[in-house]
Amino acid sequence: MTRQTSGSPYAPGDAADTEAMLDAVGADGVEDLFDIPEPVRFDGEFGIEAHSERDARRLVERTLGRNDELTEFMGRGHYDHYVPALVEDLASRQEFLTSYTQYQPEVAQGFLQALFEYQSMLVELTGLDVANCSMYDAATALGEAATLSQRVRSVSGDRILVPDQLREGKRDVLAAYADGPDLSVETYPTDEGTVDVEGLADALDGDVAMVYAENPTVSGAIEPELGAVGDLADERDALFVLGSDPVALALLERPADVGADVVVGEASALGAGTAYGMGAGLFATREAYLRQVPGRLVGVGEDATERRAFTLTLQTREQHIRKERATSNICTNQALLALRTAIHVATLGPDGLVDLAEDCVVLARDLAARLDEVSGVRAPVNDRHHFREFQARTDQPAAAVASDLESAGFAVHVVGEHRIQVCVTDANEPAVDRFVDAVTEVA
Amino acid sequence: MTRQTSGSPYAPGDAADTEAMLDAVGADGVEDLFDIPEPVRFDGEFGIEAHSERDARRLVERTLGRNDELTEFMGRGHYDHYVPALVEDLASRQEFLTSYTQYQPEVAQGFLQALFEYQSMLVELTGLDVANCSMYDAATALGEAATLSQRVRSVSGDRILVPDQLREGKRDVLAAYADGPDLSVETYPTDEGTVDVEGLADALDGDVAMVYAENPTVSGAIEPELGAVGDLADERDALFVLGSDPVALALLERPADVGADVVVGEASALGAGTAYGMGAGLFATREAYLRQVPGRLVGVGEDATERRAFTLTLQTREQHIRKERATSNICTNQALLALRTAIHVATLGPDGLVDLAEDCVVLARDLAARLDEVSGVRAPVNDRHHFREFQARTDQPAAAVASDLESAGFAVHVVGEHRIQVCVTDANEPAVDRFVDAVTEVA
Amino acid sequence: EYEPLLAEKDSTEVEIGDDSPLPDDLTRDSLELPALAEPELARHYTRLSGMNYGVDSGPFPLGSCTMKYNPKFTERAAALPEAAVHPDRSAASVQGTLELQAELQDYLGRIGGMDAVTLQPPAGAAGEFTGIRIAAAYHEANGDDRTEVVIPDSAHGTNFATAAMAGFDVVELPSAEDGRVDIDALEAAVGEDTAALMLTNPNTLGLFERDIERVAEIVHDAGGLLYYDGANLNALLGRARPGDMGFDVMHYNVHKTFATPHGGGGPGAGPVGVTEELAEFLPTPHVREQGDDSGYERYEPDRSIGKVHGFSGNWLVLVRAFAYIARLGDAGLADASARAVLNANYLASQIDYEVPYGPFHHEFVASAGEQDAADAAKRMLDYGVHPPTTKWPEIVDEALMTEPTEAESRGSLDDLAAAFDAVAAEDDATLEAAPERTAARRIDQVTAARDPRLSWHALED
Amino acid sequence: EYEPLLAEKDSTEVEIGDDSPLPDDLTRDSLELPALAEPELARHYTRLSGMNYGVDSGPFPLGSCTMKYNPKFTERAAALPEAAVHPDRSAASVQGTLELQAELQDYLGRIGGMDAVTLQPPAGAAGEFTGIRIAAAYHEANGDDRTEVVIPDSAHGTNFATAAMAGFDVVELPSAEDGRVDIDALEAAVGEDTAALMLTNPNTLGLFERDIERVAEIVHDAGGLLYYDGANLNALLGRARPGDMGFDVMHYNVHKTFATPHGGGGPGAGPVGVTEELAEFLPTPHVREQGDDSGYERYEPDRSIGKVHGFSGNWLVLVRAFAYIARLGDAGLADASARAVLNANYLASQIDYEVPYGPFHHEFVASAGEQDAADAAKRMLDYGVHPPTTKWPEIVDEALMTEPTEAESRGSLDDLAAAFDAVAAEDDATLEAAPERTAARRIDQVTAARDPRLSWHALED
Repeated sequence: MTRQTSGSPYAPGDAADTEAMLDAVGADGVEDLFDIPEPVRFDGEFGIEAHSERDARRLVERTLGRNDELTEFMGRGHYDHYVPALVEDLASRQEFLTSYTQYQPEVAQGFLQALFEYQSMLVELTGLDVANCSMYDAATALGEAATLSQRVRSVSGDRILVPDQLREGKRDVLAAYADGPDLSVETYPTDEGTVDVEGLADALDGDVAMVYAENPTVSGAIEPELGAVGDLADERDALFVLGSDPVALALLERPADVGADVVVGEASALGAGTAYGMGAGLFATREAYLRQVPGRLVGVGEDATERRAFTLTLQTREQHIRKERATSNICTNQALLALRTAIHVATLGPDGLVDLAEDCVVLARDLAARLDEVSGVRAPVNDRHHFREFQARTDQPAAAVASDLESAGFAVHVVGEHRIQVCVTDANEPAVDRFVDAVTEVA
Repeated sequence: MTRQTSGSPYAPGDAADTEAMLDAVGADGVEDLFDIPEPVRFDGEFGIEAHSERDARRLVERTLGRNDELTEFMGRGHYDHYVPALVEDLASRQEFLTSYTQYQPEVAQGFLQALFEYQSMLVELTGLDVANCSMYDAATALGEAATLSQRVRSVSGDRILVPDQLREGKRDVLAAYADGPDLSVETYPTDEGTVDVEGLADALDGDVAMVYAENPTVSGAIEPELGAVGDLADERDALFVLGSDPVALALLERPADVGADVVVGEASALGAGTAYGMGAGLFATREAYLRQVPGRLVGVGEDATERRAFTLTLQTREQHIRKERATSNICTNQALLALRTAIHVATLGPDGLVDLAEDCVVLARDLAARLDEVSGVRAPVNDRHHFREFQARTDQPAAAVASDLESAGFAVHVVGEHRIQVCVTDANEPAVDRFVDAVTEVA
Repeated sequence: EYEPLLAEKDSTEVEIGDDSPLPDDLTRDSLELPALAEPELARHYTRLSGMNYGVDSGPFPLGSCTMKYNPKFTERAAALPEAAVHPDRSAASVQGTLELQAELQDYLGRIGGMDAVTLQPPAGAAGEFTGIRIAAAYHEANGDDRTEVVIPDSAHGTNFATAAMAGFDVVELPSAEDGRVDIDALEAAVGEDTAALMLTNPNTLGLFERDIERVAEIVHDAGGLLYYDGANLNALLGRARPGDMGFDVMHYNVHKTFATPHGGGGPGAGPVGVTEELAEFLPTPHVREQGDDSGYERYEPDRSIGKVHGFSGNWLVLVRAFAYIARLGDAGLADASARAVLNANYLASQIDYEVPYGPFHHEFVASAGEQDAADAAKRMLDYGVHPPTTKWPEIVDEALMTEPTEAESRGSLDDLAAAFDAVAAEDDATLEAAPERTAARRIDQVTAARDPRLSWHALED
Repeated sequence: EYEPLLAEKDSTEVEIGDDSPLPDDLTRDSLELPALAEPELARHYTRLSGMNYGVDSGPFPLGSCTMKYNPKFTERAAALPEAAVHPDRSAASVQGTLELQAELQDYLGRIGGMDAVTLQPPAGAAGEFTGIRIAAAYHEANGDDRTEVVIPDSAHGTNFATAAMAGFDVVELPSAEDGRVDIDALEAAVGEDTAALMLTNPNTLGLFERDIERVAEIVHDAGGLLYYDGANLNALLGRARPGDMGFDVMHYNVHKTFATPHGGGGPGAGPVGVTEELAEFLPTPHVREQGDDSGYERYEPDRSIGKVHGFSGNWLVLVRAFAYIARLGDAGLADASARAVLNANYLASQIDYEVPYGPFHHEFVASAGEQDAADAAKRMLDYGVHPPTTKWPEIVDEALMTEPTEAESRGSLDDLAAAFDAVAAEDDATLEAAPERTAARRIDQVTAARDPRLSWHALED
């Protein structure tokens, strides 16, 4: 029912318009305009059915509706914090949502200023000098950091050191980026979920171009000796790249203070919510490496009336100018998510952001303590302070525990044969009591 | 958890601002500014708990979540048509959503033009000369029509004639509006769900100020002799007020062609969807009654540069100027819903709107035919063409049938001991098969 | 800036054809409307929005209209699919809706000091109509024939129109020298014909009626009821309650007090609170929790005045109001009033125009003095802010009725004061030529009214 | 128009205090950020949005960037809570997501004539990286050491950068006289070192590579693979498919072809399609329907190149693309291309600037002739439209690369043509002074780059 669509509902004009336009062009029919040799003409059909708007929505809704409704206690690099409605409302304005990259800054001052503010927030959070206006995600930001290390380090070294517990998604992406410039990705040991500093020292030599660490780590542990890691990297002239996110950065040691040269991570821990892994890569570094930074940068300039104005800058680093000598092939990034992150940070303010970060510590600590009291569970596994998440040992096989929890309506990570990982934030905190009950039931 | 709010999160400024402002005002504290005598000071507490944004949303969501999820086959004056996403998107822009009545037209041209376009659409749909830019709903529009009939009819008559099947909500509201000017609301008979023309003729005399009919009627029937009703009203110099809605108006007889003096109804049958009865009253009439119209009117004028511009006009009819001699006390109306109706009409276009209206006939006819085949059900009860909805006779008590249908996930109206009413539109059409199965099961 | 009308972009007539599912005599012949594709409509309305000023565009200090910030999250709450049920659903199947209604009734009762609240009136004026009809029903039930409603001259126009619509004669009460109710005049005006006194407190000058207890006594002694116009309630939250002041009936303006959007003119909502004595007159259906833990029910109060809306009013607006109240709680609501009053006092202290009456609360009425207030307002538009309400109340010459609300920052108030002062220093010629920087220049409303053209059809001639 | 920075409105430093749940040595000392209330933020970003041009603001004819209308309903589809699950959820618990992924893979395969499609690449350039890595893995699996990627000089900059990032040497191919691939030059360039040829078809001049079969033959005969840059696929829907032309690998730009919003720079998505022979190299995890009716599963293809995104790419963008494709279906997609091509041809026929090459499809490259194309573009801003892409491709002097898309009406194209022609008639001084009617006047990018100030901290000095 309802009006059937024979053409695109998003192409204006009626038959009379088409006629008049064909006349102007001097063609008999639209098909005449296609200069396609017969052998490669497509005469078939895709076999894709058209739908009314209502039905297209229903199709998506019904299909996705086949997902189980679970309350997620999951993290490991993709985090859920409550996103204030203001973020959605403002970022959805068409002037932001449907705009293109700011190649004509005179009609893009709004987005440019917002991205400049985003960069500024990350500069404050990291303590570093510059931040770009986003990479695809934390993993690709890490990959870009590895190629940066090749460009900025005079050492001939081609070894990249990462923690042995690195999330495999990041490891694989890093490997892809490392492949072109022939870097070798190697691991160093961890202990209780954080860097084994002595193990790292043993692995570090003059061939190392870059050392990567995270705070908090993928297991949720907070690094107790980050300064020592920075010192080690500095001693061997390796680039020290630190992974984190805007919530953790608000509370934990400031990267600049522990010697970080680059900070990467998920900016979209704020502003996006759960999105099946969609995020926005944070990338900040020292001024010294500015001209080697990948991705877009917004800077301040002046317009013809000498008023302050914003513009994309240092574009000679980029692919559309420098082609094969660009710092990266990145073009489209995650600008809209950067905008959302900025609005979320602004909505929280410094007090709210620090409060949220402190909640991440307290919630994880308290939940671990409660799970530790459950018979058959020990938590946290690592003797560390935690941020948002922690690992727990289960007497029963972890896969069975996770599966039973799914039946009870909860999702957790399985990270070892008898180990699960649990993440708690302001988003799932209201379900903590029910979660503890469920774990008690199934463990 | 998360930041606790001690004051209003929507009042900017910190303690330093407050201090400075108090200084400027010359007060020691904010409480000093309240000039309230001690005996009427309120020193208690409301006992209303504050919530974080997240928790306030959850509170509403959880509470409303206690509603049963039923697929509604309901109408009787409140209709559900699929609302294109464009409507929501555009009407939600803050420039529309958060603006005030257009008392400063120079900064309200956008809304004024949209309302002017809304008025124009209703003029086209009704064939009458003028439409206002909304009343609260169909019922209050009917009430206003009754008071209008007193102002524009020279007759001394104080009788208002309405069909005996008039929905009680409308009847009660009409009675409230009729009470002040001492009008007497009386009914005339109906037959097969439409006007019993002879019965109406018998009831009509020189004391009748207004005759009200609907097309389609509350039972979903399409009036076969509307012209005769108009003629009767005209003969007795009674105002002929017709109830309808924008979808029905796109297809059914044009009110101007059957002699209607006023058209009232639910404009929000387009643009709003189901909203627990929230709607927007349609009000259109002849030019002759222009200066007696209740509510706001947008007109075209010129600005100082002689360019076309829009403005609220004929405001001397209104309460803020005319006070107790105003045509109505209405001030706030349903402007945003009028905007939504206009966008919805524009999105459909004339083809789409007529298609939708034709669907309303076909869907009702087909569903009635299918229900008629169900043992224990006869449909439609009335030997009429129907629009969107129809009544069905059930051998079992209607209340029991409706209750069983609720258990099966469907909601219908109970309109008699053995009579239900069923409404079908593009919105619930995908559920028709399941609905027929359910009726077959329970009837 | 100029955007053609939809009909100027395209106007297409379709015939109601032979393939219609209805016989010819039941249908119209044709329908002519614009036929534009979605991208064109998106641009049309986006451009129109660019020619409209909203609360997020800048300050909107319309006295007594109270345009405060509308929290975005309340839009999400109102958009929940669970909110969008049919009003005829069985009570058993919409317990969530009924519970939220009952909770909101309770919230509003606490805030106003009222015993029972109906959510049905779809706007403030409809609330007045409801309240005055309740007063009428009350007197009628007492066998008391009362024909007059007393209203101060400074009251909102709706008060007068409402009383008239409900069939009462209006008795207008002049203000005293200090801008408040003239007690002597009140005593003279009130008598056995008095059905009710309608009062706003603080009044439209922002002044608290200090003699409110005496006012109540006079009206009650005469057998009348006291009606509270809730337009200015945002001044008093947590400081005073109409119920405690002796009011018998009141309406709440949810957009003014509880931050629901005004939508360019509505929808609004005007819940009405009453004392226990008047509860039996409330509109039907009313909602209450059943005594026996069996959920919520709709019922018709014993002596209900019937209905003022075809269904249950503007429910989705009320959902937003509920969400706002739940967000703020006691402390937030009290803070909102405190900041609203502080902002008004601060702004008044920063402008050059004279502010004749005081001490005021959430709003003040400045006088444009020798200037024409309407012209001054037009000029303010050129400074990028929305002007105050003008030329009303009449008790102040060339009134600029100003209410900044709690949602303005000190910086924003300073900007607003700068705009006031810039205009105050300008000459009449400049003001008369204003506005110059808006989408449309000064619009000639007199001519527009003389030859009303109210649809695009009227432009074709 | 001017809006202060957030930090200029307020900058508040909070100490990480003694009440922190962490020991001192694990925390930073303090954090300084703007602390503004929601109403202030709403105004800030609303005002910023007013200084930004989107597709609903007017035409956006950026050649090869393809800014077409973004249907609003796709936003609703992507906002469904069911779309927002964690990527680590068990396959059994997210069957809906996997099914939608599998359906979209299938849709894209049909549209491109490809046998298998990965949704993982988060943007077009990432799609290129994925495709070139697949080519590399394919050759490596064949024991074939190939070090070069051949790219026409008119190709997008990303092609060059991608090949370099993947460790290949770039061989740049000059265009022939007619703006297409120079077959002789191609034969000379291709050899045993050739891993792949990257090609856009129609190319950036909007010209269909008529010799595509010969091109494919040359590359394949040399043992290389043919990579299709999907930037211009919107020109061909339903008329020709990369797979049928002999391409082995391709990426799709979902914002260019399937109307997903560009978001001021992203997120995008760059799904990659491959022939059956290359399917085993696709990134992990890949999604497929299990044979035995037991739903959908994630799996790692046998010789997977690994990953190009930490999780599964920009899923919510892909949901929009799915919704768009399902809305249009075969006929709608074919119509979109037809109207895109007609619009480009019509616009080209209406402007005074010369259009040197043809026949073109969805875009054309006009020449500003004696004018500076960048200056001409700035001047177009003054006529309220967004200018085309400028000064590229270099094969056309002072190029104005123009792509109106199917979403513009004839009226809008006429307006655009009028803007072109107005600018074409103006002198250099006028162009150099442009724009004059925008939020900011001409911005000096050279100076901005010379002394980069990239955060508000840098402004304090």
